[in-house]
Amino acid sequence: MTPLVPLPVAVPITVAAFLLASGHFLPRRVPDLLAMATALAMTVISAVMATRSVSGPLTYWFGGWSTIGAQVVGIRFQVDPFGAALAAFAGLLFFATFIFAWGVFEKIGALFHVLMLFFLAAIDGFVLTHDLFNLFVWFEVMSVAAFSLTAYRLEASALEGAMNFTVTNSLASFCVLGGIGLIYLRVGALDFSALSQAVAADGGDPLFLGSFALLATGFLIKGAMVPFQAWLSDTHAVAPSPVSVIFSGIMVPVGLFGVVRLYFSVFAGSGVITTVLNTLGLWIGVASALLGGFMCLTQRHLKRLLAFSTISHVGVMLAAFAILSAPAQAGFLLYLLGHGLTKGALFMLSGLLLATLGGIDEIGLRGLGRQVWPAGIAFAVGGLLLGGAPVGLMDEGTRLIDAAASQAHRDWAALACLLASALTGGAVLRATGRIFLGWGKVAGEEERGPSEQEQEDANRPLWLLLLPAVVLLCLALAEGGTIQRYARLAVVALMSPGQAAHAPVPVPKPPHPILPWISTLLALLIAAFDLFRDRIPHSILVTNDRITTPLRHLLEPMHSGRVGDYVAWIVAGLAMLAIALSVAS
Amino acid sequence: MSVLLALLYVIVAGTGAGVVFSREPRRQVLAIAANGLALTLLFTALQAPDVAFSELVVGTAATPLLFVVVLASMRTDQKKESKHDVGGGGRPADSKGVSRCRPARLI
Amino acid sequence: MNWIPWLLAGWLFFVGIYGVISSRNYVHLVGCLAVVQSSTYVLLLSVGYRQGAGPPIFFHIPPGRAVDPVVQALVLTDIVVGATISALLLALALQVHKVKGTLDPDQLRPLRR
Amino acid sequence: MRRYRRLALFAIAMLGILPCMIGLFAHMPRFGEHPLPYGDAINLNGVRQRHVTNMVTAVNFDYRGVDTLGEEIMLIAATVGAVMLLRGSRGEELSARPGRAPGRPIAWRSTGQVLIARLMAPLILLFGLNIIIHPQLTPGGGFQGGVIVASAALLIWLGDGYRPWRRLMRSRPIEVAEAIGAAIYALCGFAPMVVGAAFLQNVLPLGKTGALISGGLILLINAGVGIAVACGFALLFIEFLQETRAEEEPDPEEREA
Repeated sequence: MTPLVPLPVAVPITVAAFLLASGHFLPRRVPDLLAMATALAMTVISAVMATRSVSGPLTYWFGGWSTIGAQVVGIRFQVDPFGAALAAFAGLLFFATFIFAWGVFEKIGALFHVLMLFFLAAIDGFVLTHDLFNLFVWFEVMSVAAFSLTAYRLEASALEGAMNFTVTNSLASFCVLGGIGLIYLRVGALDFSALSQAVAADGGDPLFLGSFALLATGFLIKGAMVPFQAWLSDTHAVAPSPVSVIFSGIMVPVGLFGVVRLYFSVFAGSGVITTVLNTLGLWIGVASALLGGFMCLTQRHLKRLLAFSTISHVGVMLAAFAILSAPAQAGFLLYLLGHGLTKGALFMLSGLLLATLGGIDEIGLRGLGRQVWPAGIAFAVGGLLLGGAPVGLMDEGTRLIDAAASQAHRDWAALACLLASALTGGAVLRATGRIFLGWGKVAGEEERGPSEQEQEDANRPLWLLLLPAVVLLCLALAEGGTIQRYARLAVVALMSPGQAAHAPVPVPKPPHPILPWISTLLALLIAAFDLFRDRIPHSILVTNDRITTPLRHLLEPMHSGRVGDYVAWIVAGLAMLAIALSVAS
Repeated sequence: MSVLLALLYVIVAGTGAGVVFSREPRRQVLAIAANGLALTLLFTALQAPDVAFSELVVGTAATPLLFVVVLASMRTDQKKESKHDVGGGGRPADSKGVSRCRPARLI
Repeated sequence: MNWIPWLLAGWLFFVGIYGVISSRNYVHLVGCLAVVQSSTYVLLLSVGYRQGAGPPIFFHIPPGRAVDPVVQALVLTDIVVGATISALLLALALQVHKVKGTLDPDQLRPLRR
Repeated sequence: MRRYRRLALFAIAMLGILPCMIGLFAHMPRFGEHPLPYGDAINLNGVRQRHVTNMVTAVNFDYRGVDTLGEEIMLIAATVGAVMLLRGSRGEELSARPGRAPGRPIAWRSTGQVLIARLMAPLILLFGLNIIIHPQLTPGGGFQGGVIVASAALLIWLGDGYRPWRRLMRSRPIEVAEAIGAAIYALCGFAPMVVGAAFLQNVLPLGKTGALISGGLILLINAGVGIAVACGFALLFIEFLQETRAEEEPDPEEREA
């Protein structure tokens, strides 16, 4: 038992408790520095565990309890390369966010840091644990810390966004707890290994299926997948931008990772569940990718736009997972990392706009971005990366996913994901062109922006705002070869829990190298289409409207901002899963 | 399963529904307390004294108290609200604000 | 008879959700959410129940057959935490009321676009 | 979405869920008659291994101690969030003037009320403390006792009014104490690691079964939880009750009236 394992959870909690106790008495910058140091230390520790666990999982029994007879009575963390990599990534993202948030939350003293450190501890616990109820505990800590961070601005929209977030995600917790109850009823254990043995023995047991339906609903709510996605855009749009960075960069993908972890550690033995994931899961992923991409394009509030693009990209991740083959999971990890870095940077940049220009409305800011042109370059790079440009981690992931998709004869899914990337990339590029270059005048619309005052404190120099975003983008652009190899190693241990990752899974036949270029080109075209409407023949515009208007009328009511609607959709999603599972069995 | 246990389950079903269907918040507070009490009894019958105790202090005391306090402060708040709003157009009618941020035709 | 516990848990879960969906008042909604939550407690404790066994407390009796202490431990902490989450929601509702003067979710609309 | 459409969506979804639920119930084991291996393992060995007689406590603070650490963190995060929200708009200042709904008479406290509250407050406080310190033997513990202790303090408000209560309940020290409660738990986790044991391993002497001082680390952790819960709820009560107060300076127009 290496004593490193409990640290990613225990240290942030301890530091947070210290900050909560002493926050009022410490000099102003101490909480900032302490939080940064903690996040960095956790990154390093997780990275060390990530390399060490390649030769076999690092198991840690809390409280020294393991088993009585054959019955597991304690809680263990079982560190596998996949989970440890996610923990390291979470630490890194928190570190960058603490730099970005330097001095922003002075009004509430150290409370921001306290909640963020709880958040970090929860994410680390969530990805490392090997116990179902413990997974739920960290899931809920994550939620509660996030609830508290959302409503910081106390504006009407922030409060309502936080309300929707809290209600939907509390329901997610209840669903997970219900699922735990059902599986405990059959197995009488909470340790993943015991559960997976039981599931493997009788994969068609309705209790397991019911349990999976509830658990998956819970995690898919957090992962913001169709039809559970509506809370995300409200929440991300109104949360303070440092918090949005964490939400989009790590919290939502980690919610989805909950399904991944549960499937491979517990439910992989059930043929019914495998079938359902392989079909319905794939559809949900593709639907989320396309819906997110389309809605993204219709937004003018920049953070809301980015929020929808998160739905889209997490949808791509779900589609990748639902292919269920090993290379697809490697692609999942790479895509998650690349997306988190890129999206984190983009949220930071929109925070920069909020701080320096005092607005977030794409049309209202038209041309104003010239004052902060370096941010424009970074924005464009982020847009290109989201759009599928053939460079960096996200592209590395996309290629693996595409290859795995065509191997599994799911080329249509890969193509749909390509379209989704092009849509989101196009939307971000359009915003870049409009804000930083002043293109795409929309006469008479400037005044119709969101009326609420949203400015964030501009008490930081521009370079300090820009630096973390640029660093994240550089990381996202990094040559992905080593990480790709690591990801292919990590999936071995992910897919057969408890095993060492001996050799990386082979790379399947790569897709045609022109695909990423098509995606990028498409993104640029979409952006150009919106920016240069006045030069496009009228007949094309009319045709475009004829296609998009019904779609908008169909999709917009789903995101009405009323919590009742969202919950109704959640029940509909649960029904969908339940029906699919009972049909498949 | 004993008759007592079955009866308690049925009572909880009733009180739970009572919470949902008492639409008037002040009446709902009573329903919440009643539901907490019913759950306490059920948990006791399920041989879970610890949980029953927890439910007793939280469900019948702390939570209803918070609800009462919130409702009380909203009532005092309403007074301030109406005072500020004299001639101000009224805040609840903020639906105007919604129409203000009408979408641009971006697609 | 055997269905009663499970039926009740399901009933509380969905009746609470119905309340959330149809609620016209945030304070009422928080109460409904608590009902949904109580359904999970009922489910877990019913799962841990054992016919004719006593509570898992061996102060007066020797250790032996009793109901499941694990689910009780899980539920016990969650009840207290659930109350604080209700408090958080109530605080949100209170602020919404202050800012907007109404509590009807249907009259409020978060930032669109 | 229109209201009726939303309800229709819910109804349709329920039509899908209900048959699945019934199918599920048909396969449920008989109520109260299925094996519970985890619970049995604890019930049969808990007393011998931990020297405590309440198995729920053993699970909470020992076998599954990390879960409870997470739950405590959750509680603190939620209270911090609620406090932040409520304070955000008005700051921390203390005001003694009760807010009043229009047209409501002011009810004065009767002597009897004051007397009962003053008598009951220490009794309930003692009861709460008693609950906090006995989880190793009988039902109770930091979670339940903490709430009771926080409620006991409320009786001062009922009996003597808001200002004496607030004079006693300063939010700053309570916040610090809440954090210390969490820190105790985390440090109890780290301390065993110093001597080479696992995080949260109960390395203290376990004491005699049935005695007040038994269970080793369980007692310390439980005390930490008790402090955190009591202070967390006290903070919630303070901030929520503060909401019922009017602003310190009455508006000029109201003073005229």
